[in-house]
Amino acid sequence: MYAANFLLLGAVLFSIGVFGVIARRNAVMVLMSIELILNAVNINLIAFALMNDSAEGHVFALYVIAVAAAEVGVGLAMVLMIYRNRRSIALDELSEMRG
Amino acid sequence: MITALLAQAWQAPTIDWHAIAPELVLVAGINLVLFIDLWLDESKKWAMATLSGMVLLGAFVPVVTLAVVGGDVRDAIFDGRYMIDEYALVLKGLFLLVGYVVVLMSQTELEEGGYYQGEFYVLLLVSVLGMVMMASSRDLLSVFVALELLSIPAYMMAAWRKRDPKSNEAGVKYYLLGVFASGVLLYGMSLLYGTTGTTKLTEIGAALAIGDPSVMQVLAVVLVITGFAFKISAVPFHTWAPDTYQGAPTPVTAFLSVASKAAGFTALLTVLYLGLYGATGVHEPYIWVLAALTMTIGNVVALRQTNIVRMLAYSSVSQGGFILMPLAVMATDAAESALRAVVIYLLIYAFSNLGAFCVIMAVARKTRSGEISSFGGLMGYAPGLGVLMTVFLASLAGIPPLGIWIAKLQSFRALIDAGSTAAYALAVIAAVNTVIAAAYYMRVLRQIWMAPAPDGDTSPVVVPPPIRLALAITAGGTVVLGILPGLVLRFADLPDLTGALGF
Amino acid sequence: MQTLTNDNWLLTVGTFLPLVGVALMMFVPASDERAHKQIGIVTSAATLAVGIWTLLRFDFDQSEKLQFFVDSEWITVIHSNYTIGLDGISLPLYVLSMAVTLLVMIYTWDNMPDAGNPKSFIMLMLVLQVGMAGSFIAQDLILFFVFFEVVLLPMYFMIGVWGGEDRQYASLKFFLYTMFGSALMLVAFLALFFQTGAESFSFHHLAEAGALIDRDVQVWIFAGMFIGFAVKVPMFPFHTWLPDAHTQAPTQGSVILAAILLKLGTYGFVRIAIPMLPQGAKAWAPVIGILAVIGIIYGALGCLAQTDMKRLIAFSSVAHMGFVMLGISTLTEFGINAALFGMVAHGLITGMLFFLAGSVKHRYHTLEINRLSGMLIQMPRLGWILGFAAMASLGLPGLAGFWGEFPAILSAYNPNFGLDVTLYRTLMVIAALGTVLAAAYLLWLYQRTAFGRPNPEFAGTHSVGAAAADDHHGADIHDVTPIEWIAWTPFLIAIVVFGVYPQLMFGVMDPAVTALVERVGAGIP
Amino acid sequence: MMLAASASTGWFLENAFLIPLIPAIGFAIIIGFGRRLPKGGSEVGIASMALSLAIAIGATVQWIQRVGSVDEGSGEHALGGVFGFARSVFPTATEGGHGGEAYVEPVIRSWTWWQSGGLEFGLGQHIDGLAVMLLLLVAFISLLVQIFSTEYVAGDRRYTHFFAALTLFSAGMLVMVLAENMIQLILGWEIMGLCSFMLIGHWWEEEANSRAALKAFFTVRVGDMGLLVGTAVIFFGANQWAVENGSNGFSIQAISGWAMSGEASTSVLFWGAVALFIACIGKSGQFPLHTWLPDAMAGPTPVSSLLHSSTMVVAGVFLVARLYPVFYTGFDIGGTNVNLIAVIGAITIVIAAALAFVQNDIKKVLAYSTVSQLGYMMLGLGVGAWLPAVFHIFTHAFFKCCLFLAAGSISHSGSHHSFDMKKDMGGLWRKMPITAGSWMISTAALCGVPFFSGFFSKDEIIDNAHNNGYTFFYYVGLVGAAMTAAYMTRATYLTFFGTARGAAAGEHHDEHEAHDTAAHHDDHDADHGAHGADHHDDHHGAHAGPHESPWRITAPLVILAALAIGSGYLNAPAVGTHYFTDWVEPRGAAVELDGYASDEGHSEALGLAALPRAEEGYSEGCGYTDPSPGTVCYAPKLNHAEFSWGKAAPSIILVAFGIGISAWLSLGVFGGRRNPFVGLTRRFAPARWIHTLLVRKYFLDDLYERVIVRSVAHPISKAAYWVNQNILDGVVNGVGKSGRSAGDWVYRNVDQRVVDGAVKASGVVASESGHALQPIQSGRVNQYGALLFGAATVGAILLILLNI
Repeated sequence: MYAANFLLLGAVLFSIGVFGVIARRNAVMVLMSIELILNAVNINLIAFALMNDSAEGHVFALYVIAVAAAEVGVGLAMVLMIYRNRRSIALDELSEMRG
Repeated sequence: MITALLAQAWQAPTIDWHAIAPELVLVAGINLVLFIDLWLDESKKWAMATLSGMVLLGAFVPVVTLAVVGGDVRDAIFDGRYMIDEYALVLKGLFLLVGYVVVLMSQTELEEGGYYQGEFYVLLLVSVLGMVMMASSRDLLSVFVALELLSIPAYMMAAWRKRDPKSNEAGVKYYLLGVFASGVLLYGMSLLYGTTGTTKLTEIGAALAIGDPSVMQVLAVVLVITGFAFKISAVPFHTWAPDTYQGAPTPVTAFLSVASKAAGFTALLTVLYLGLYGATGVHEPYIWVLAALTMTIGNVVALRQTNIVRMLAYSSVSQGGFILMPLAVMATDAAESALRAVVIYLLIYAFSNLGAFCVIMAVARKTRSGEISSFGGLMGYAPGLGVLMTVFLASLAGIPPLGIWIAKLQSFRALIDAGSTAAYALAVIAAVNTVIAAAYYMRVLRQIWMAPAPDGDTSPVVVPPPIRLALAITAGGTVVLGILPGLVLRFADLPDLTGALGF
Repeated sequence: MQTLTNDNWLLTVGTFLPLVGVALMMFVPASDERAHKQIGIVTSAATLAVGIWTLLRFDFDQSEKLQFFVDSEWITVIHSNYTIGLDGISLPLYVLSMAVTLLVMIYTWDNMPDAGNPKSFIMLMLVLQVGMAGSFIAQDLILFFVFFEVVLLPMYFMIGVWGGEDRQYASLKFFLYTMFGSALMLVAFLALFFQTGAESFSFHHLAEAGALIDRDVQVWIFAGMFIGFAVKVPMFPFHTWLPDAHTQAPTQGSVILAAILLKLGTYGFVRIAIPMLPQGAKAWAPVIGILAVIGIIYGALGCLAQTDMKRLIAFSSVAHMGFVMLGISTLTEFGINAALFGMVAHGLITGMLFFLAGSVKHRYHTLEINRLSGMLIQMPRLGWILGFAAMASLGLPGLAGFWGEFPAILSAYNPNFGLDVTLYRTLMVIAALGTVLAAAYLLWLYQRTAFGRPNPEFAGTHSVGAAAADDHHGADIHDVTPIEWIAWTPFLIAIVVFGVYPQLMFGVMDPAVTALVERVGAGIP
Repeated sequence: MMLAASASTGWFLENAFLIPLIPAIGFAIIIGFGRRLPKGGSEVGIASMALSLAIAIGATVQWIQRVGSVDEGSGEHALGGVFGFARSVFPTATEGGHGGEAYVEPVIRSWTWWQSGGLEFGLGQHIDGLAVMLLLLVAFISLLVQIFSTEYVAGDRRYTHFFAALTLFSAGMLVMVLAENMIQLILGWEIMGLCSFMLIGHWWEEEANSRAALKAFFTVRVGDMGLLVGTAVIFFGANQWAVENGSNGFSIQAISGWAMSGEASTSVLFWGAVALFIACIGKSGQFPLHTWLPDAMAGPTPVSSLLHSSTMVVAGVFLVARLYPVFYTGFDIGGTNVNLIAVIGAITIVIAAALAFVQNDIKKVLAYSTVSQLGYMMLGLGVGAWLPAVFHIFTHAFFKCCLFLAAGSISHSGSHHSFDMKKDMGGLWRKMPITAGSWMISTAALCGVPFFSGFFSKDEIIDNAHNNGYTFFYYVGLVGAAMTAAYMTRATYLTFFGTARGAAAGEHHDEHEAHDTAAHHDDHDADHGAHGADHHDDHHGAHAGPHESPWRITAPLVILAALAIGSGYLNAPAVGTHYFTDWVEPRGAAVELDGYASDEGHSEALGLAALPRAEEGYSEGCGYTDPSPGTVCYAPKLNHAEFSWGKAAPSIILVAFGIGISAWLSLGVFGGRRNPFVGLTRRFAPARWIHTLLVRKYFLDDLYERVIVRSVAHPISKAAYWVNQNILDGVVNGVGKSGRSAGDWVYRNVDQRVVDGAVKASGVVASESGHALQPIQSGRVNQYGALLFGAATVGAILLILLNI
């Protein structure tokens, strides 16, 4: 019962994250949205670990947290780089290559 | 639950050091490179390339010894979640070789571009390490970790030309979409884990094989495949690829279009064959559509490109479609030939595509242009490069007796082996697509053979030695594998992976 | 299947020998054009020598058996072997390909196309030769496919680099058409293999197993092969690449294209599609017959519409290959024999016509029929040869062309295996009409170009007292050169010899064809 | 009961294949080395023809012996002249002797030429009376024509080529004549077609000539379609029967046997015969494909004479005669009184004869006369008068050849290379007595004047038509005979009588200069070559006026003129000779089948081992009843009308009438002695209008011409000519033109637009769809993300729906 609620929470978070990725033009906001998605996954994993009574979910979640940290590190570095080159972090300006 | 865990007596697993030697060599090498880079004078940074190359070749040694020793049951290590079977070894060898060629390609590019060298090679090595691990991963978790390990350095490498806005754009797009796709993948994985109660692929497979899949399972399968489809730039998840390929430094593009794609396919293969085979009704149509779309759209858009790298990017998208094609029938009797077809395709495609990028680099050093028209008159002033490019592109177009024909043949073979109507339909679509593909490859060849040199500049092209070596490896591979495909087809006889499934 | 394995090194050597020349040429600088031409001639002469030795060693009493048979491992995983052999069906074409290559090489000696670079040109021709010879000896579907495709690129470059004004378009068209055909053909090959569950891709395995599969399946598989081969032949409506390719190709390219490459398609029908899929062949035969006859009439009408000599000859190929296909579509020994003969005859005759067109172009710098006239006055020998070739082409008895045409028409009267007699008889009459049209366009061409008085714009060298300076056009106009004689005489002799004594070829082919039709018959319930 | 008759044979008969082979080799020698020979190759041509003639004579002699030996062996006196008339349907047919005559086995030899489907097809000889007769005829005429040509085309630029082509032409005809099978027959047939192309277009510098050559070849080729189809039809019809009897369906002997066997399907025979007859129409210039023949006069005169006498145009007649069993049973000639062959023949006779009236070109008169005479031959074959028709080939060859050569002689020495009777001839008989004499003898023969050869052959045809019940055609034949007499008289008058005009009077027309200037503005070589034959002025002085030709021209004329009389007596019932019938006619007697199939294999001489035997009960007759089992017929048994002067009278009278009326008209119209405008007989001159009133008498003549000729003859023949030139020729030209424009249209609209267009369009579609898809690649990350997730969502929803 509880687990189902957690799953719902995960789904909502995931949706919010997806919406953020699609809708936001600000690179940092997009990064944050992705974090939301990853956390939704984490919630799912933990919830399932509870439901299934296995440790794998926990381990998985830990890995996800670690990886997410690394990803955000890289991501922020990139955002900084863009900012340095363009003085802007609006993503829709990043469309030099197309077609 | 945790108490239960603790209650288990801690028992140190017996580790087969030989089996994981390639990874260990790589890890050691990465550290070595990192360490030496700190102490190396700027003027001697070229040595980093050599060193990295040696690390990759060093890691190749245990792959070979493992293959030679063979026979041993090595799937026991890590509880069957990390296996060293022939399938893994073949792909490990592929990744290491591709890594080596990319190192050769990068050397001059980095030196002349004045980019950071030491760091680049470290990242490259790390990414290769991720791929090498991917080949052995048999668990959702290890697949995920390997995937991130190979991806994150790649994001950075794509943006390596720091001051070039195109490179920035390439890196950011790749990064954002990559991470987003990872999120989707992970969400799917979490659902998969939740509905089957395990992350071990074989167990997932066993669980899925029982009865019809639930809604959540369907969703999980779709999301997981979507995540990998991004990695292999299948349409409609390919959008990042052209932009990134065009913006990234050429060696990185080559790396992404070959190694990264191959790694994505490796993951997809493993997951499909071990985990999702039971959900035939879900992944077969999905992959069928993806394959058809990928090859068709990749091709028709490639027809319109004027930039050669971008054209090759789309070409690589469409090649992805061909590689994907046999997987649409993997749940039938043709499972084995489908698996073989994908592996063969990945192997041979690596040679031809890398070779094409090598030529592009060599020519671009002179012309300073990425336009197809800059290849005009190449046969006149650099016949060697012209012939090589002809060989690579003809191979990509699937013309015997050059490399990829046998791969394409295998793909068709798998489809027709399956024999269903859907399979035949896909085969016909693919047949038509080979023609469209030929059209744009021929466009480049036309420039090379038939057009005059732009601005009448017919000074010879200087090809630096590392690229010469890279060209020799790729051209040799393309031609030899085309004429004697038996050399690699043997590797694709993969009883370990499929044997586990009872195919 | 019975095979003879004596001298089995011969075919491999004969097929791959040109590659030795290619390898040699790689080490000779491109500037030494003479050396390249020499290597080219020597290599192809050596190849032909092997071919002639093959001819001598061939056991003509057992021409229905595969001789010089080799069956060694190649791609074991996919059950494809290096299986090669030669029987009466392939022998003439195999040797013809070698002979034509040599003569074309000789012709190249002082007729290098304008784009220059004999090194690449000759290397490509040698590679082409490997593909052509290989296609005729392959006895394994995959091996055949590989050789079949090998010819693609060299031809593409020959047309595209050394061709005429519109060469890039023409070459691409050629390439894509053929590519399209062969892609579907490959699908069909694989389908055949899997549907039959044959032991290997070897022809005889497939022929044994192919007959056993379901009729509907055969029909579908045949459709795939049909497209692949029909494009190559080319049959209406897949022919549109041909006039462009022929017209734009350099003379050498046109000759090889006409003499050998087109034959790969018809050969494929005879060797692969029909024996392996008897019921499919029977189902498709009327379609092939109808398209063939449409091709005959259509090609002839196309010829009548042309103003360019070379294009006219190109269109005539469509018509002539129509006769070949008509013969094949009857599924009779008679028809298939005629088709095989027609393949060789068309190769010789149309090859010769393309040589002539090339030489005319070389001299007049134009092939506009309206501007050419009085060739017989300016170049009597060349004019005579043109007349001879035209007569041969319109199927004059006593010359080779007749034996491809007449028996093909004849065979349509009584098609085999219960094919619709009324339909075929109608086709026969229409095809006979095609012979009249053939006479019309060829004689029209000949009358316009060879008869009459030379166009004043080309009369330069002959007008007494006219300053050479004001008419430089005429300066190039001279009669047949020694090199041309060397290159052409074998063609002319062969046209006469095969025309006068067709048994030379029929005798070789007939037992093989009879055996083939018997096999087909066994496969049709 | 017949005993086995021993048929004698001999070296010449067995090696008759040498007859065409020698000229063929001669051709190769002339082509290869002719230019280097002292006489430019003509000596080779003549020598080869002479050698052929020698062998042909030998073969003839031996054939006659063979016939004799068979007849002796069969206990019959072959020359007894009693013929079996098996059917009493026709009142004039009488039941003949009971013995009949044994079939004379032809001398057949064959060598493997090609094989297909396990059958071997031969190349060989089929020597019977017909073949022997034509071999002799062709070799003889060819030889004479070649001798004539050495003078006539002396100095021609392509002298060597001319002889090469002539020699090959004869070889082609000879190959056809002794063809053992249909393929060989086609071979000879087409070689002739090729050579006619080369010869008619010999002076190809003029476009008219090359067009005529093209037209000839093409028109004949239209007919050849029928030959191909007919051969195919007959082959498959006969093959089974033939194979059972040890041969194949191409063998002429086998086809004959099959056609007479009664096992042949009637429809196969009928359609086969129709198809083959179409070929004959084209080749033998029958209506409606005769238009090429007059145009073919563009060739040098010796060519015309060769083509129109013994070769080329008689090939069609020969084909019908050769495969007579097929036509006989196919058209049921014995059982009806109208059939295609007879109809076409009859139309041709009348049409062509009418056309001959309005020609001013002497060669065209002869050309139309040839067409008309060919019509007679066809008519003869069509009404079952095989022998008279073949005999007409024989006699016609001599007198027609003679006429052409005479015309050539006139143009050569009398009219300064003009063939225009009205402009450049007249009164030549004094200047050229030998030419005139031989011309007139031949004309008499052609007209069918009694005791000249044509009478014996033509009258027999007409007589037999009546005898066999083809009454209508009998009348057509009579009318034709009168017309022939009339137009030939007109031509004779214009040429040899009346006043000398134009060149014949020694004038040198400006028109000729104009005609030749085309040649002059070119370089010397070409000019001399192209018109050398017409212009060797040096040869007979500076227009010394008409004079007799040198011996190389007159000798052939004299010989031919002699034969134009003499040849008829080989088979002149009026004087009781019937050698020709005995020697040439195949006998419609049944033969035991075993005799046909040779155990020795096909390459052996079939006829030599076989002993033909006539069967009991033959009197029922081949062609009337099927041969009894185990026997075979190779020829139908035909009726022969018995000659009587009474029956010949109508035709004699009509001929006389034709000659008379024509002579009278000609004298009046062209030759009025009191006419002061003799020099202006070119009636189109406006001068005539001024002087009309002065010349009352001529006005009357003119009236005659207008009233009779113009209102009767002219409208008809003009109309015919108009039809000919505009409709028939128009059809031929129109077919050519519409073929071209159809080709044009198809090429432009179908090929380039539809077929090619579809391909191009698919390329454009691919490329454009690529273009259309490019906006998806907007470059914006968010949209990419949306696409990624959107696609995954759609996929997920669809798959969930699919799976749940």
